[in-house]
Amino acid sequence: MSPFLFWIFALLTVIFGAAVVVNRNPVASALSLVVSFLGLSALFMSLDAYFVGIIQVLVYAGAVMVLFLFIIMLLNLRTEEERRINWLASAGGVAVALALLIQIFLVISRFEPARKTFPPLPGSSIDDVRNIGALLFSSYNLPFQIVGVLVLVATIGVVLLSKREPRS
Amino acid sequence: MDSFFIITSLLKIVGILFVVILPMVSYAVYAERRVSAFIQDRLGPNRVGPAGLFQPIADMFKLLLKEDFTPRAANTFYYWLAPCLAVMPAIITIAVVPFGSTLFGIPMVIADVNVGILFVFAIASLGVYGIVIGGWASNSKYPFLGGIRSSAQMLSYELSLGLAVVPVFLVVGSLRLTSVVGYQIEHGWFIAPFIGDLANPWKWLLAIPMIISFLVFMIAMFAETNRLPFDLPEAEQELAGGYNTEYSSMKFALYFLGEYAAMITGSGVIVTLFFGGWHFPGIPDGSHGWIFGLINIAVFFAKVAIMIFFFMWVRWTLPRFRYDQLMRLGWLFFFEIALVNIFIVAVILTFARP
Amino acid sequence: MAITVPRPKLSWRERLYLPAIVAGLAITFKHFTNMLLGRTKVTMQYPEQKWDANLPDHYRGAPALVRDADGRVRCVACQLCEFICPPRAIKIIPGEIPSTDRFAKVEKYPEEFDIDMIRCIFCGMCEEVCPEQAIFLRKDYAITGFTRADMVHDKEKLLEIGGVMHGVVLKWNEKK
Amino acid sequence: MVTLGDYLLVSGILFAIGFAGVMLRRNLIIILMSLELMLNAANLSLVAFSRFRVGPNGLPNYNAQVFVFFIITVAAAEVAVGLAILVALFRARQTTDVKDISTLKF
Repeated sequence: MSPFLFWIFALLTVIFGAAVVVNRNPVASALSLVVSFLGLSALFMSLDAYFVGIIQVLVYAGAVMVLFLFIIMLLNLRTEEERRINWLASAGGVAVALALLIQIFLVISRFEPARKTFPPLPGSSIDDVRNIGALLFSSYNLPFQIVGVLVLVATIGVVLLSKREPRS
Repeated sequence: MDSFFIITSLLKIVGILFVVILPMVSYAVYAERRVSAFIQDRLGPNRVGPAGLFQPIADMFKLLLKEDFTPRAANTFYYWLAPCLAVMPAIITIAVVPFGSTLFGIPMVIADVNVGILFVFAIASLGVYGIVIGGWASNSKYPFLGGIRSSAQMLSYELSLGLAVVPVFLVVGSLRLTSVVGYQIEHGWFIAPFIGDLANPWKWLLAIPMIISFLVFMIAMFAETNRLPFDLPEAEQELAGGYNTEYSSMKFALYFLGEYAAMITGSGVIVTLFFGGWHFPGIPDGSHGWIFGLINIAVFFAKVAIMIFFFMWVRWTLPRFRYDQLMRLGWLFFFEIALVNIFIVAVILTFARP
Repeated sequence: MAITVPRPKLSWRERLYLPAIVAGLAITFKHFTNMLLGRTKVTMQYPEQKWDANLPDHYRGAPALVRDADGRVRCVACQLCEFICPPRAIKIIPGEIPSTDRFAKVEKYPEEFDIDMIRCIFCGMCEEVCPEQAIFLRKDYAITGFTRADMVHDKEKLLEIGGVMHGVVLKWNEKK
Repeated sequence: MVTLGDYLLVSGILFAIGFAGVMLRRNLIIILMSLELMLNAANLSLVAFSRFRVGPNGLPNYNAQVFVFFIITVAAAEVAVGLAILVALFRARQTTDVKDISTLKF
């Protein structure tokens, strides 16, 4: 993938990711997150991870964010009214986040392989779906089953949680 | 990635979009009106041009010249964004559908990716944003209800949609849509086992779960494209048009365009998965001459047209489902059927690969 | 009082709905093919085909004023129609006939007689109430115009639609 | 050319943004979204490493992508549960602000 496209999608991801945090309107936040995820999916595909990239769109943009929007609209969460901002707490939060960012910067700059480019792949059309599937059902069979049980438990939990208590 | 590839890809995109899909959308609207009229013993639009064939052009002018009205209470930015979001996914989906064999040695598919069907689902699932955002941004009751309904409906039916095609890929062994077509050319269409080698009994056995799979997929596709038995987001009688109530002029037309484009691409996917794509028994593929390549494309779109007719036929026959019925049907009926169907196919495949 | 309607118990075949759906599809397809083959009788194609020849004598179309055999407007501006008109579509400005005139004993004539065809509901009450048989509902029904002003029929227009009505009306009989 | 570090940088920035969101915002739904952002930042670096570590057969190391698959699955379940809790909370308290629900007892 050309650097030009990489930077476009990287900027898209980061800017809309920041918009999630900055926006006061929850719907705008959710939509920014969708765009950010789409950019991220493009980055995945630039790493020849087509399956992961498309699953990202399918699960996050297609299902999770629709759920978010559904809840936002159902609860009718409007733009938050301007509350008195606790400047000290906000500054603290920003400072911690910035510290984390600087830390990550430093780690990456010290990390030797980070300056290397990606090695070339043998063919342009590798079947990553088949490879991931084979791995999933052989080496990671047990975790896969456990995740299945987890999703089942989550489903039951969600049904129980969102069930209205009968008015007595 | 040479310039030849880029130029042919661009030609394919422009050709398929502006020469085939967009005219097909406008004529699908015309066909819908004619078919509905014929089913109801009327004549339908027959004034503009011979047999009313220029009606789409007249419609277009009418919609372009109408007042483009934005409600005062609407959230303007999202109100404008939503119709665009409704059209885009429907059109992008066609990129992975093989609409022909080869023409002058160029494969007639815009992007032959190895996650083909997942791409279709992923992009199709983005279509709901146009409706939800449109309903929300209108800041009006009925559109809002339409948008909410739409999001819940999409979430429920996406599952059946995805699970219904798993049997196909169990048999084919690849998510690539061209492989699906290739398999069907070799072994006969999934839904019609009488095409291809007749003697194989496993193929006949496999056809039963395939037909179930086809039915579930098609019904989920009805829900996904908001066509009539499941058109709860727009429900004219109860929601006064649903999510597009507040839209007028070209923005309304874009919603319309999106709905019909989704119908066309959905039909294209159904044809590719279950009806052998561009294949028709007896017609060789494009490597035997460009004329056959063109015939293959024509065969594909003829199949799509038949599928679209079926969509319309169902729309003007069946009444709309109630919302709770729709949910029950999606979660308690089709979901289970699709799961059991996968199991059946897996069992068949374990004992014999046809 | 609310009445609870018992829902019918469905057998499992009915609950499957598929036979009913297929039957419904078959019915609509039959209609579709019948239409394609031209076996369905469709409605009249209006601007090309018209029903005019078959309109009954008592058809209530656009109201019109008539003249008598002498070419005189029959209306005497009594304003009964203006009074009776339910949507108040009729506006009459009466004028006095000069005493030198041959018909001086009639006394009044309509100086202006407007019927607003946007308001007119073709009820025929003006025709019924008219003591002079001066206003009739004719068989025109396609009243069109580009402006609101076009849709107001004035006296000339009404007389043009109405034409001449032959027959004796006692009022102008000099011997009376 | 794009290096591994570039991807890690994007991933790091994204993670920091998500972290800042969790720290700064008080709307529960935004906090959930920020959590998603952090998870996805992790996904990005996992995929980048997967592509970077080409195995002896010349293919990317798919173990990491399997992890990403698991993360996405678990995250989806987490969002569902989180939103269900949010709805239950909203029914009880008519608020999604974390400041208003600091008491342990309802």
